[in-house]
Amino acid sequence: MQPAVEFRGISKHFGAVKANTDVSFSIAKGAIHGLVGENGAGKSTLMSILYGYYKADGGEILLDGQPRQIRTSQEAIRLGIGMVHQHFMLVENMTVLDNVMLGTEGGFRLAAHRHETEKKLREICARYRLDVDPLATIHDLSVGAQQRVEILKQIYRSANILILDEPTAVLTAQETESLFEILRLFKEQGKTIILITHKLQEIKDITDTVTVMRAGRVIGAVQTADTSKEELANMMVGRPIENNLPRGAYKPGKPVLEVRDLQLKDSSGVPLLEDIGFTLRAGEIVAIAGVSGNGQSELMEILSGMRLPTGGEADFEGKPLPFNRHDPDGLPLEFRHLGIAHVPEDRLRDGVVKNFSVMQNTVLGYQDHLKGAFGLFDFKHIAARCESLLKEFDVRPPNPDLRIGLLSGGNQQKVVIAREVLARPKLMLVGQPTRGVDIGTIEAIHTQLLALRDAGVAILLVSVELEEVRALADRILVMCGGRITGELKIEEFDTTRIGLLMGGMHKS
Amino acid sequence: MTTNDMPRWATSIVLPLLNLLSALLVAALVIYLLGEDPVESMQILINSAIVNPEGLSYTLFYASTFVFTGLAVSIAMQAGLFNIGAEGQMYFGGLGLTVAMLTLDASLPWYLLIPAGMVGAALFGALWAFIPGYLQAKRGSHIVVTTIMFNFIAASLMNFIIVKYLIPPGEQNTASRVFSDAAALPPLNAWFPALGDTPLNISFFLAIVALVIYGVFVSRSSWGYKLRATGMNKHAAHYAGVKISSMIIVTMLISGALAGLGAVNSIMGSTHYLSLNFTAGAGFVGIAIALMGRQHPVGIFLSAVLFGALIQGGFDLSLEKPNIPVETFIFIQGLIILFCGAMEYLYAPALIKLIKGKKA
Amino acid sequence: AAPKLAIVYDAGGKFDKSFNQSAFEGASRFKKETNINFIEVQASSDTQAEQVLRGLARKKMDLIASIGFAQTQAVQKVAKEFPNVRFVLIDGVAQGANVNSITFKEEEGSYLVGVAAAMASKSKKLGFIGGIDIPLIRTFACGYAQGAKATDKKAEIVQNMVGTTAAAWNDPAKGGELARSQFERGVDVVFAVAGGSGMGTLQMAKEKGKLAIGVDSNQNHLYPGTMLTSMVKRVDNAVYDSFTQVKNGTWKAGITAKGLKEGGVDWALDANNRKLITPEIEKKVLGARKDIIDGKTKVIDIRSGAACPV
Amino acid sequence: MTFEDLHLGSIVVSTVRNAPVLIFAAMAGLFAERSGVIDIGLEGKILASAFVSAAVAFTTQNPWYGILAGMAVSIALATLQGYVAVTQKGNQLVAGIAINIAMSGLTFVVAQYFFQQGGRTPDLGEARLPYVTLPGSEAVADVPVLGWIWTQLLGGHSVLVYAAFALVPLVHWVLYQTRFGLRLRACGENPHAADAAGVSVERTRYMSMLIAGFLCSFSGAYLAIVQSGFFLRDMSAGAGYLALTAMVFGNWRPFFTFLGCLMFGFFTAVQIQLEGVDLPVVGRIPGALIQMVPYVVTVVVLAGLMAKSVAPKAIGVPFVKSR
Ligand SMILES: Nc1ncnc2c1ncn2[C@@H]1O[C@H](COP(=O)(O)OP(=O)(O)OP(=O)(O)O)[C@@H](O)[C@H]1O
Ligand SMILES: Nc1ncnc2c1ncn2[C@@H]1O[C@H](COP(=O)(O)OP(=O)(O)OP(=O)(O)O)[C@@H](O)[C@H]1O
Ligand SMILES: [Mg+2]
Ligand SMILES: [Mg+2]
Repeated sequence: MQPAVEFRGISKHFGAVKANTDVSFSIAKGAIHGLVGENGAGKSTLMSILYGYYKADGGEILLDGQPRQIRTSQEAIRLGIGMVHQHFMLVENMTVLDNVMLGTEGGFRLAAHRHETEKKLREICARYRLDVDPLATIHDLSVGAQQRVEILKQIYRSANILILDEPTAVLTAQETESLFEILRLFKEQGKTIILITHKLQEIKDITDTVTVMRAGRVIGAVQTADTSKEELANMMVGRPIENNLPRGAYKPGKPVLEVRDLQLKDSSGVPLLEDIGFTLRAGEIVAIAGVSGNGQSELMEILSGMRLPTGGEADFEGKPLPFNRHDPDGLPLEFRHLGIAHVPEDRLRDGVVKNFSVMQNTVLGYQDHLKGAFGLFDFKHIAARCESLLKEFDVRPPNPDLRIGLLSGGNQQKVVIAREVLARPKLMLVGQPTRGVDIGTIEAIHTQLLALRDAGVAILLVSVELEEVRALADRILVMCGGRITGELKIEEFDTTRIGLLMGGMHKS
Repeated sequence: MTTNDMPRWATSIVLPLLNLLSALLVAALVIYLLGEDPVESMQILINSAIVNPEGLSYTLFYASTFVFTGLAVSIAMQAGLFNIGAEGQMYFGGLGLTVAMLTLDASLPWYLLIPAGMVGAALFGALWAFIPGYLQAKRGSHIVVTTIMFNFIAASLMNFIIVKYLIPPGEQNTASRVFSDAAALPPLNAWFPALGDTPLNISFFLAIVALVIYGVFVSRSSWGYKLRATGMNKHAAHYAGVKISSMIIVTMLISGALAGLGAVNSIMGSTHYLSLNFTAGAGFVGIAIALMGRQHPVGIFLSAVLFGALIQGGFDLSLEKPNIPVETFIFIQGLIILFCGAMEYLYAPALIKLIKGKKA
Repeated sequence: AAPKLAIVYDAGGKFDKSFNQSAFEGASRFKKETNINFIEVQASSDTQAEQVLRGLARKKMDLIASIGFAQTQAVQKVAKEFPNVRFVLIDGVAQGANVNSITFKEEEGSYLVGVAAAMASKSKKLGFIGGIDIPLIRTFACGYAQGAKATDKKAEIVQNMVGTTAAAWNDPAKGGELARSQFERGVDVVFAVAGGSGMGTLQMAKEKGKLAIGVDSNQNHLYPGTMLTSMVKRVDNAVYDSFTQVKNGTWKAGITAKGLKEGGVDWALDANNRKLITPEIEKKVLGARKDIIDGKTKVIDIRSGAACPV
Repeated sequence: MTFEDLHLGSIVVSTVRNAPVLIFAAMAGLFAERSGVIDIGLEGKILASAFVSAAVAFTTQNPWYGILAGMAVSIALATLQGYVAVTQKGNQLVAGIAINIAMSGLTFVVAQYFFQQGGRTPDLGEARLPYVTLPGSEAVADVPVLGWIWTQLLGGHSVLVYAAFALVPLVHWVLYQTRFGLRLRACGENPHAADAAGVSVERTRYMSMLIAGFLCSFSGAYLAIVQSGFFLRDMSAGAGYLALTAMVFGNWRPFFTFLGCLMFGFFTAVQIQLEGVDLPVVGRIPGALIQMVPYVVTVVVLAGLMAKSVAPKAIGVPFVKSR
């Protein structure tokens, strides 16, 4: 049978970077094909070429055996290719309906088609059990729901070849499972699916075949059934990946953070956090598990000084954190001076300034520590500090003058974590440290966090990945609906129980 | 295609020159259509703006004012604030300076008067920028709109104040009285007689000092770092502990103060009195300079000199060639801003090809 | 040899529909009659005025005519540096043994048109539209009001200014809008002293069938039928005379204030407004004119520090 | 001061008459900015179209030719802005400001070259747009309220006034109810999303700029061949900036922007009426100070009533295919 998609010798470079070098492989019709590789391996670039977003320097693409010129996204769409991008391609202030209609309006007057489109969307939602309200506005939706809108868009357009670039990075286990349900339905309908993910379990779970890329080249293409996670990891990174990282004995020290009765209401009085209380000790990692959007982000923001609670208090090393003020302007700096470091969940929004160089970003938040006479920086010192940081945390490429926006997400994340670790904090707040990060980098980040714990730092970790929670935590708090619904020791780790608590079942 | 593919000399020298040339080419065409010889006209222009020491001196005199207004707009831009109000702030700065002079010029020696004038100008300029800054920081009122409005308001207010309080009785001229000689900034021709009888004065050096301080603080200080972080990513700046609203207010205060200082050269360096609409658009020119100069001190300096040269050279040229009205140079200013500021990479593709072709 | 003459306009430029333009016309008349050329320059700022005056003085001009009060300080300064160059300053007073300052008694001419306006008005509501609220414009307004009130105690003056920046002299739309608004308030004669903006006023009067009064030069020809008259300010004569005096060697420095008596200001009566000026109006205006010239009527000049009496 | 002194009728009519210059320009700006292109060059386009329409109307003695010519020039300038924003990926603010400055100079130079009247065009005389007299005007003219409404408020304006007011719902419709409007808004909010959905960001932005140029030309034409009857240097006198203000004020939405335009027209009219009038409490406000009424009101309203204005997200950012 003709393969649905065939890449032949695709090459693409950006300046000096060779993103794709002579990439050739093919995907059978009706298959779910996995594409894996380290951050920056060239997966997204290749898919962008297929989708007409970038133009390849060389090589050709065959669809159903026909060589095709795909110069624009329009052409790709016409050829039945759909793509769910790594970063959502949604217009935030428009409704789901308008987002779906965009590009497939059906005629000049929207009103003429709005109604029938809405009806069709509702039908699709029902058939695929997608929980989306067509009339909701995007910015009111959770990430999971936004993801569903992206899928909805593709179903509506009845794409035959569907590219999914890291669709699961922001999804919960349940959401991922229902996405996979849909993908299986697609497969039954004879559609071809290309799935990019960093989670090898997912590759095992759903794909038929898998291609591994490294540094722009295809390293191998295998039948999923014939391989194992370990083997794939080995192919990707070029070395075996250690699953059980070494860690010192659990010896919790003095309480570092004591949270009592913390409350947060939004501007319209809806409670976001209620009665949050817990204690965090030196030398332990406490993980907060839960479906995203249940108050974890808000809690982290409060504890890092980015946001003020509407009630309750928290003691840091026995002294209350100064929550009694009008606005949180400048508060994050005060907290940092106390010894609280923060790796923010949304690194591109909060954690880095994309247009600053890597070196400039290593200063973010510590600008006042690093200033000398007249408030001027000692650039020699900063450069040396940055260089050692890049080396120690294996940031690639280790070029301090590169705009950080040009680094891969994983490497950006390493810079942020390195910066915060370097501050020798007493308390480290870490939000979603490995979202969208490849397994090699995950290993590196986890190693760093464990080393920090062993050095006696108290770490509060928020993660939606239970794998990650299991790998790092000493104790686990589960949050649901703005409350803490349960607490477990790591020895008591039990996916089912945690799942119940995440769903709001109280400790009983 | 990116300019990363090009060597530095190409992006920072060749491209701007090509763009400048294109603007001048269009200008030459217009001059030709007006019935004059473009080559000769350009010669006159360059000669009287740059080559002739007296002309150069005028060019630098105008540039000194423009450096301040350009800096005013630039520093606000660094924080992501588009301050269109430099005109009004400079106008108001002129009032501060004048108030200081009218009360002090009889009693203080020059070395105290000049700082007093500068303080007055900076203070009033800052004051006029404070309200838009405050409203942006605390109420979220769009700074572009409020500063435009404040230009209009300043014009009305100054009109009122000058006519009602500052015109000496019996005088026609809509201007304050002339300050005492002690209030005059020392002109540079005292040291360089070749400059001729021109108003170029020590504020040229003050402008250079301001540029250096600006350059150092924006790119090497912790405050400048916070400033730029605020301009590029407010969320990250908040995360970094920047007090965003006070940052906005302080930046606008500095911006206004710089615009106000623009009045020092115009008034204490040349006319020695405050007159209606003395700013003559210098605040708006500051916007063009900030944009063209990329908010970089060297860029600001070069743009300021270029604009000064156009005013001086254009003025001289229109004297010699009555067919070319001074307004032609307003048009040419626009062209230069367009080519050098907005279409800076017009020739990049061709240039890249050329460079690559040579190498191959 | 022919004298070397120069004329320096202020920021308004030589086509400002006001005193610069009038000066240009005077100089042109001189040139036509004598074939003696003159240099023209526009100084856009006070700094440039000084630069230009100095440049011209260095070229050993015989006479430099500076138009507009904005050049006062520049003339004073440069005249001191070049005692051998002669200067004429129009509309301002500068000190110097080589400066002739010529000002105009705008209040007297405005008084006359105020009289005419009050006579011609049916509603007895008179309009005044000025460019910017500055002493010169207030002088016009106050003279106008004095004339009107002297003619009819009940006459009411509605006054508007176009704006506060240089744009106020170039905003005919606003000039027209102000006139329209005044008409809607019952005004039926309007006096426009607003340079280019005044053009909008005169035009609006034409459109609405109301009367308008022009300023500076005789603007009666613009809209015959609705132009009641113009308050002419003979800057052209001042320039023409100065040039002639230099040519004949009779030029003298000093300070001259030109009123009705000296022919500096006047009202305009010509074929274009003949029909609108009834014999009664004409008689009344000529009477007022005579009284002023004879000194029987004193028109207050607010620039001397007096408040406007009406 | 009595109620009579306020001349409310006159203020309302004056508001209606003053608004079109701002409405056309603000609606033009709306198209540009909602598609993601900052249009600070409204002022220059108004000025250029005012000059060209006056010059051509005078030369041909036909106002409609004038309007067409003004349109051509305004569209050309908008296309230049589009070229900078879309093709060159240059700085849109710079382009706009450059156009404003260049046009301020060029219109003078060309006008001076052709007409020798100091950057003014000759009077249009009969070549102006006529005023519309509604049928039956004569009959109702003397009826107290109705007469005023029919002849002054509704009738007696140029066609362009009606066009301006009709434009607002039209713009609203195009923006929110058509395919083009949907794509345009998407390009202004998230061009990457639009692109991924198969919409050509380039084409949409160019189209929007064409429309912006087209609409803006009427602003200039209204100024020159309706309100003034000639062109005078710099006659736009800041109208472009005020239109921009109205748009920001209206949060980039047609009806609120329209309200912003009316607000300026209204307070300008009020200010005219207040000059020289003795007010209760404050007394007579000096002429120079009264000029600032509309601007002070704007600031106060912006500071007091309005929520934060939300510009289209992608505004001013060139669309480059990479993150
Ligand atoms: N627009 C671009 N401009 C310049 N270089 C780029 C661009 N896009 C990608 N690259 C380069 O191409 C390489 C491959 O990037 P690509 O996005 O394909 O990686 P990826 O495999 O999708 O990584 P990830 O797992 O992090 O998503 C990167 O190393 C990067 O340096
Ligand atoms: N404009 C660009 N220029 C150069 N490289 C780029 C550009 N955009 C992306 N890249 C590179 O492409 C690669 C992948 O980019 P991408 O944004 O997909 O990163 P990522 O690791 O997947 O991060 P994320 O966590 O956001 O998913 C990175 O190596 C990044 O540096
Ligand atoms: Mg990717
Ligand atoms: Mg990724």
